[in-house]
Amino acid sequence: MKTRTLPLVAALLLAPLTAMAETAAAVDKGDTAWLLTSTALVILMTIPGLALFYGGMVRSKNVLSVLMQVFLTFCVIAIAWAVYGYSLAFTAGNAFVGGADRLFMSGLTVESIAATFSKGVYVPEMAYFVFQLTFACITPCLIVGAFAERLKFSAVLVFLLFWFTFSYVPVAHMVWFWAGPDAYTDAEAGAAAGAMAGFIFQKGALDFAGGTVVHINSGIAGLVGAIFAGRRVGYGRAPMPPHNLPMVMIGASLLWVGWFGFNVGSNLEANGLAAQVFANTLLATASAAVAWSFAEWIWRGTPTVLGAASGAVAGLVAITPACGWVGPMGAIAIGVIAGLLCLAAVTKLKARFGYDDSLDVFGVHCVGGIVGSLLTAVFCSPSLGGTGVYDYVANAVAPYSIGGQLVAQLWGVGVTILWSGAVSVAGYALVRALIGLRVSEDEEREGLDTRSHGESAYT
Amino acid sequence: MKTRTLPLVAALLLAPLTAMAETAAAVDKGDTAWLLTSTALVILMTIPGLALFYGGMVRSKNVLSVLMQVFLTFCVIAIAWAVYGYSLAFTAGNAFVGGADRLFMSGLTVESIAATFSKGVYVPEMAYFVFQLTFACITPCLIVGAFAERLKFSAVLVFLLFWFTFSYVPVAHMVWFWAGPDAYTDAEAGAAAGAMAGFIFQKGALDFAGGTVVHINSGIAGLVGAIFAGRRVGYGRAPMPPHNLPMVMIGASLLWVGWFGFNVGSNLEANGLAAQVFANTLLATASAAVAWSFAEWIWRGTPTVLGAASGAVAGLVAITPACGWVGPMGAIAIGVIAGLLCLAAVTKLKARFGYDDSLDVFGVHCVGGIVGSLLTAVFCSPSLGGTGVYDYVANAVAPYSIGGQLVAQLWGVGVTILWSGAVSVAGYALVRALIGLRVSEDEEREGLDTRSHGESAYT
Amino acid sequence: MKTRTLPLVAALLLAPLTAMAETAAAVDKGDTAWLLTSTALVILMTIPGLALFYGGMVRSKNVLSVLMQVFLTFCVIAIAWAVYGYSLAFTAGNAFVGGADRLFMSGLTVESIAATFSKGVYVPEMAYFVFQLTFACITPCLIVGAFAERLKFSAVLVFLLFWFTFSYVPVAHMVWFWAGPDAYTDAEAGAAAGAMAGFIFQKGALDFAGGTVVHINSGIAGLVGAIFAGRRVGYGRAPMPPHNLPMVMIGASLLWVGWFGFNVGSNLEANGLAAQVFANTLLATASAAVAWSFAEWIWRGTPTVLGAASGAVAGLVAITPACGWVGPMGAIAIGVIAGLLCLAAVTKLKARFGYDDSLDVFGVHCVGGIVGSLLTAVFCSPSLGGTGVYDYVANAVAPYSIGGQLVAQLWGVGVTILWSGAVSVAGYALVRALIGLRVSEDEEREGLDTRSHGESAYT
Amino acid sequence: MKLITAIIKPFKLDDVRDAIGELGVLGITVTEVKGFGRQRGHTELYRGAEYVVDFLPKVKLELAVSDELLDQALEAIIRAARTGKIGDGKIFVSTLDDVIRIRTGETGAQAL
Amino acid sequence: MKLITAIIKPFKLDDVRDAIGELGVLGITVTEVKGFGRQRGHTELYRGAEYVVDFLPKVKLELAVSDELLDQALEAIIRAARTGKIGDGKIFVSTLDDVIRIRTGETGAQAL
Amino acid sequence: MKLITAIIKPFKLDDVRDAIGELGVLGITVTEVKGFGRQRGHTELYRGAEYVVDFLPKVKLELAVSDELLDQALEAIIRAARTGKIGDGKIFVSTLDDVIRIRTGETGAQAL
Ligand SMILES: Nc1ncnc2c1ncn2[C@@H]1O[C@H](COP(=O)(O)OP(=O)(O)O)[C@@H](O)[C@H]1O
Ligand SMILES: Nc1ncnc2c1ncn2[C@@H]1O[C@H](COP(=O)(O)OP(=O)(O)O)[C@@H](O)[C@H]1O
Ligand SMILES: Nc1ncnc2c1ncn2[C@@H]1O[C@H](COP(=O)(O)OP(=O)(O)O)[C@@H](O)[C@H]1O
Repeated sequence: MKTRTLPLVAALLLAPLTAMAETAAAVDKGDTAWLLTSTALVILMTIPGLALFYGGMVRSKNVLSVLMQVFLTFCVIAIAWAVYGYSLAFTAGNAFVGGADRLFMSGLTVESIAATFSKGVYVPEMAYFVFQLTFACITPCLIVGAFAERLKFSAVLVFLLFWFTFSYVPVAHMVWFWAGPDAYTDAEAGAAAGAMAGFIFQKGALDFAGGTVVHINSGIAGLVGAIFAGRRVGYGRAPMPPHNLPMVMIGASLLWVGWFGFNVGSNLEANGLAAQVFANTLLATASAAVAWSFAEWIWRGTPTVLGAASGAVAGLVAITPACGWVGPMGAIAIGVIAGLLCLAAVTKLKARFGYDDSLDVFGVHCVGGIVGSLLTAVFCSPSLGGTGVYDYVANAVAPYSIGGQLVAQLWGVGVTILWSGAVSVAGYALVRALIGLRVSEDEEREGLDTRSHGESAYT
Repeated sequence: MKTRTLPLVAALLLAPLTAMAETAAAVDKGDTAWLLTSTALVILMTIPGLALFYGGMVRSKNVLSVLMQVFLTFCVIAIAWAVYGYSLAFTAGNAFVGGADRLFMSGLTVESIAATFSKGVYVPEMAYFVFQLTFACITPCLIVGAFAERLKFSAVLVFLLFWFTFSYVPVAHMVWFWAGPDAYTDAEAGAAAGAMAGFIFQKGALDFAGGTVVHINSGIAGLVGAIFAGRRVGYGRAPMPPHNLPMVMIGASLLWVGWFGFNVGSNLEANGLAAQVFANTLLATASAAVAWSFAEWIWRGTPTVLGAASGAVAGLVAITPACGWVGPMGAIAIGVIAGLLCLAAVTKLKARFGYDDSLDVFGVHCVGGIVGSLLTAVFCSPSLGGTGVYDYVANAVAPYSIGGQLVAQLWGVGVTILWSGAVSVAGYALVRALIGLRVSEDEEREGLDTRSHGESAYT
Repeated sequence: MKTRTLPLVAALLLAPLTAMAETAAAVDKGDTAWLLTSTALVILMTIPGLALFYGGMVRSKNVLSVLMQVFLTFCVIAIAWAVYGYSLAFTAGNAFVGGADRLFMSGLTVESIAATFSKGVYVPEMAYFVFQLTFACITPCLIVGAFAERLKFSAVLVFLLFWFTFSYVPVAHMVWFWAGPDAYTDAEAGAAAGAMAGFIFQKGALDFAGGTVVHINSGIAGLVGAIFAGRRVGYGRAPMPPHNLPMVMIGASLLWVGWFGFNVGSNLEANGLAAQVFANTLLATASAAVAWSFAEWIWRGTPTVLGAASGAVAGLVAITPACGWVGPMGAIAIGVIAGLLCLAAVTKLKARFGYDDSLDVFGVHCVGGIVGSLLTAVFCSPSLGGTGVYDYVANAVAPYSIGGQLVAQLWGVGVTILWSGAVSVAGYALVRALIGLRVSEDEEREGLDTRSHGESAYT
Repeated sequence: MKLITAIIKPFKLDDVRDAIGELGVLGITVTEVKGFGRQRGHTELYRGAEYVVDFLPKVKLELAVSDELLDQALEAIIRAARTGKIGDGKIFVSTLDDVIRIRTGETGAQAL
Repeated sequence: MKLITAIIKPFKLDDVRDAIGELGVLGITVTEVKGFGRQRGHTELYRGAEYVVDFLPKVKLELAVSDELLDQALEAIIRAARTGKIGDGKIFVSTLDDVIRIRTGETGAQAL
Repeated sequence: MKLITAIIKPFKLDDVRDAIGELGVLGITVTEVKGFGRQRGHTELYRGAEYVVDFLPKVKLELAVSDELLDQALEAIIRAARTGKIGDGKIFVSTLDDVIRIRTGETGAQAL
């Protein structure tokens, strides 16, 4: 989308995302049904999905601490989203952050409607609000894996709320906020609409369901966290195998199932494209799981369950930004590449630099997110089975250049890395100064469950 | 809704709930899709959700007995619902129980349709039947937690079938049976329609998704059961910690996810209000989980996983009657209040009176249900962000009085407590006389799994 | 459906399943929403559902091997389905196998549409593709249970890919491929359309959601596999109890929940019939669980959790072919009969013949599938509350004969048994010759997890 | 010094611990074990397969005591663990050559 | 009286129990243990991390026998537990000062 | 021959194994146990119910050694297992009448 300037007045007249003027008839109950279903699926993906995926990977003395961190973070961020997150992310403001229109959800009623990606098609804004809430909630939860098994519970909550406010919300605004397709009536209006969109959106970066906003964003915060937190006591000497691999497998499976809500719901409509997003999400994941575990089989002698699960998640991450723009064969290619590269990141990169990213948040989410974001530019190309990019002014698919799109994607990746990295450094430093990051060595040895939460997982 | 008398003939002419005369065109596939999805979600909430939530909380020697009680109760009640439950609850009869029109589901075909809460909008009656079936099934299952770890399996099944027949079915009829919105064509017709509704409905009590029918109803039956059954051997002396807290957490999460079917499905339509019910359900739950675990943190020193999970369930219970009438900020308030009050009930009240409600069915479901039912009257008020109550005759929101509504709610709460209490006393006494309630002390010590079911949970 | 010949040219002119000519307006978003939801549910049913159901039943030293076999088979078959499976199963070819039109999903775009069972009603073909993919994926996974705890991982993957290609794909084509209802404009066109349908479809056999294609098909492959693989070391002497029955119960519950996607999704539309399929699936399952566990109670002294779970699965299997043709009371009858017969198969038949079908794939899926397929003919009868068979030429329900339909059903059952049996024998023999089927006795004793996958499930 | 090894019913653990605690014995080591003896187990049924489970869950206590405390300790254990029903368990007494407290290196009765 | 402590391969448990059952020994106490010895373990791989697991699952049997039964019991255990492969395990024999049956208070050989 | 039974903190297991491995001791048997002693446990809270958990996870090592190796082995264990904090654990030494290797039937010091 090109960006030109337009009198501010006109820009403000465009009803960003919500258009009360439209009649409710523009809302199809089939879309609403799918959006609500998708929202429930994203919740399933977080609790219990992500919680189990992470919980199974830690030692049994820390499983409750991980479950608790994921569960309560989800709850706290949900409230923060209702109070200010949604407003700052999804109402008009500047290119970096939204406005105050929806603070405390004011003005958001059962009648409010939000734009989709098709002209004249709307969904209830309340459904959009709650769907986006689940994205806002899962993203900080992802970070938990990086510093698992050693942080104070209070430090985790405070940091994640800080990071949500200063990194998630603005990045979501930068990548996803736009005026909606109906604003693109002609070239001039399109330019005006473009100018009020988020910064990364304006650069033309594509991110269908959160490769940058969710995965790179949280992956970097994880890496910074792993470094700030330091290694776990005994790391590299004592074995730290997953305490319950079936739990990891349940978690990975629920992540997969829930991810259909995540990716397909992001289409906002229940149409043919939704089905294609579904197929892409399935095929990329399957390919990545096969790639990771077969690579292990060849190089290490056995295909592991943890590898298959990790590969699946890597594939899910990588297809996330791409899923609405690529064809199924492109999705398979993305899955294979992401599976192999994330495996390399998790084994080689981590060993090389010696940081203790407990559950490989960086290696899977950040690396997978970058791989997916860049490959989006490649396989989006109609020449490679992709959809190309739709020009809402011309009402047709625009001419496509892989190189040009790659530059746009690099903007998205780069800005997200820098922004989240900076916010994370500030956040961890602050929390370390205020509360302290780590529990005592004694507590770490005994396990966080009994000491931080006063409970034992299994009796 | 006001209640006036009307010649019985006219009342019978009104097609209660189902209106064959309407054309099938009034059925939107989006609504049907959402209703089917919701139904599947409520099942997920029961099996495995509730089964795991309860199963994880008992000792490992009794986990199978709890799973089995939930699973088979679900199955038995499903059949009873098809044979007579649905007919007695959801066809026209008197103010306390329905009629025989749908015994063995007779006359219920793929063409039958059922009213929603919007005029002229219908859903397939078969979908309504099966959605309501899941409510009928989960409610008796909830009671299982109160007398867990000590009852004979046969006693459990027989009591719950008895209680379903004489408490669930009539209370559902009293609270939810009405003629549907299309019957309210003018004041007179509205009065006639009102007169054929259930007793509590006629009192004007609001219960969107089952605060009275499901939670108070089962909570009282649980309390009576805990008292009738007596305490578990060793109660108060031997530790009885949950044997598997991750299982509790999975259960609580699936309860939450499934509850979106429960509450949002109760809207019967996939529209903006459905989305608001969704948001309310999410926000109240998150707030209650935060409230409960932070209160523990402050008062007891550590925030526990069991506390967060319990808080979430308390929030879910409390928002259930309110979810379609309150705004999101009201939902947050309800969640916080319910979280704190249920915590108090579970710790103080139980200790005070010394009954052994094994898994706190009374403390969470009955107390949470009462809190939610009464707060519905408060936050339903348009002045507090609620929707008010719609007047189908005037086709507009009616003037609202918190005090007036509170009286109506008290009718709902009071009648349910008395009715379910009485039926429960009768039921337990009967079963005790016929079969005996408790297993032998030896069996209780060894565990119900090996002795009542001939199996061990883990090997 | 009667079958007459028609010039081949005309047959090819009929657009099989997909009809580009139709306008997109024929696609209802409510149907699409439900189809996507159903697809996600079938995935949930497989991973983690089936994986847990099976994983919980094996000994703890082999749980990962079972999870891995299910997970990776799912992934591999998904890719095979995209590459060639869908094309060979669901495009026009001959009566036994489809054509090459959709190899690598060529020509399958977001615009492509597929027929439903109602004239003029279409769904996005991409949604149909991915829904059918999940059927293709779960079916080979079912077989895993028959030879669990003893096969080489490579042997499992290679055999299942072989079997998928030569048994699943052609049987799916034979049973389900047809020209869609719009082809049946008049008697002659109907005959032409009939002639291009799959072989078993032409015989008039009814299989709503996969009694033959999925369950008999995989059940036979399981039996042959159990015989080829031979018994586990220590079978019959050493106890081999399920290592984690709560896991089995979670699995069974998720199978049940997911099965609503399987059966109801097969209706392709979110209408009243979908709701009836839902009710049937629920009631048959509940009845079968009650029947199995009460039979155990009477004959063995205790109702078991494994029995209730097994009964539920038996009921699900048996209602699968019938669910769209029978009434709810017929569904209950089918459930009871299937529960009892599968129990007999699993206890008596297996003991009698001494094969080691580890997790009773034959006893539950094949026997349940046969029972369901034959009873479909009985309870489909309008005189027994069934729907009868719709005649798309007459646009009315055709006269119904139980005997005639029974013959058709026997064709379906018989051909599937023979076909899958033959392919299985060939496949196992081939794999045994190429790779060898079993792991070493030492590895089997130690457990497949550590040796084949280099991991321990629990630490 | 003597080592007392007692195999008892699991639900008696707390009672026994309290009983010996009163004697001033400060340490016990507890192991979950399975016992096979006169007490009959139960039958488990998994689909067609029936297994007789005759290994029953028991708890094994080990406590090292000085020779003087031996009799009192034995008595206390017997009193607390007895239900009078079959399966109450056994106590084995054996002689320890030495006891060492790792933290301090103390040996003999000092280390108890 | 003697206490026989045998560390054996888990899958041999049933055979050993049957073998000593034939001698009329009525009680055994079984513990799941991990053994470290000449028998090599395996390598486990979790993403990047490789662990050598050389603690192998073993089963520890304890049975108290009268002096007369000792040799027969040892022979029976050896016969039933031997596979001839490394890792078959060890038997330790030690002396018991006393045995007490909790239920009855009987001591010595009576209590076995 | 002597049987050394050491109750140690779980996270010290690898260190102790390495320390005795260096002495050429080739076998150890390890059991997960719960220990009750001077070291205080923690409190657990489940809704209204508060439990004091004073059984702490410990690891029990058993190793049979020849009389000559006894002192060295004890020293090695103490060195590796000591943290100096309460709860480090105890070592018990007792006499073995005999040791048998099941695989070969060897007895006595040969069998170690
Ligand atoms: N000879 C023995 N050696 C080792 N353990 C024994 C012996 N006899 C009994 N036990 C242990 O004591 C437990 C109780 O023994 P049992 O014969 O069932 O009843 P009782 O103690 O009343 O005689 C057994 O389960 C077993 O663990
Ligand atoms: N000296 C020892 N002290 C205690 N346990 C031992 C000793 N040596 C061996 N074991 C136990 O015996 C098991 C088998 O010993 P191992 O050396 O593997 O084979 P083998 O018994 O054939 O010599 C070990 O796993 C360990 O549990
Ligand atoms: N008399 C005893 N008999 C058996 N085990 C003991 C005895 N005393 C201590 N233990 C074991 O040693 C462990 C450590 O003892 P504890 O008193 O906590 O600290 P310390 O070893 O520093 O004195 C205990 O948890 C228990 O398992």
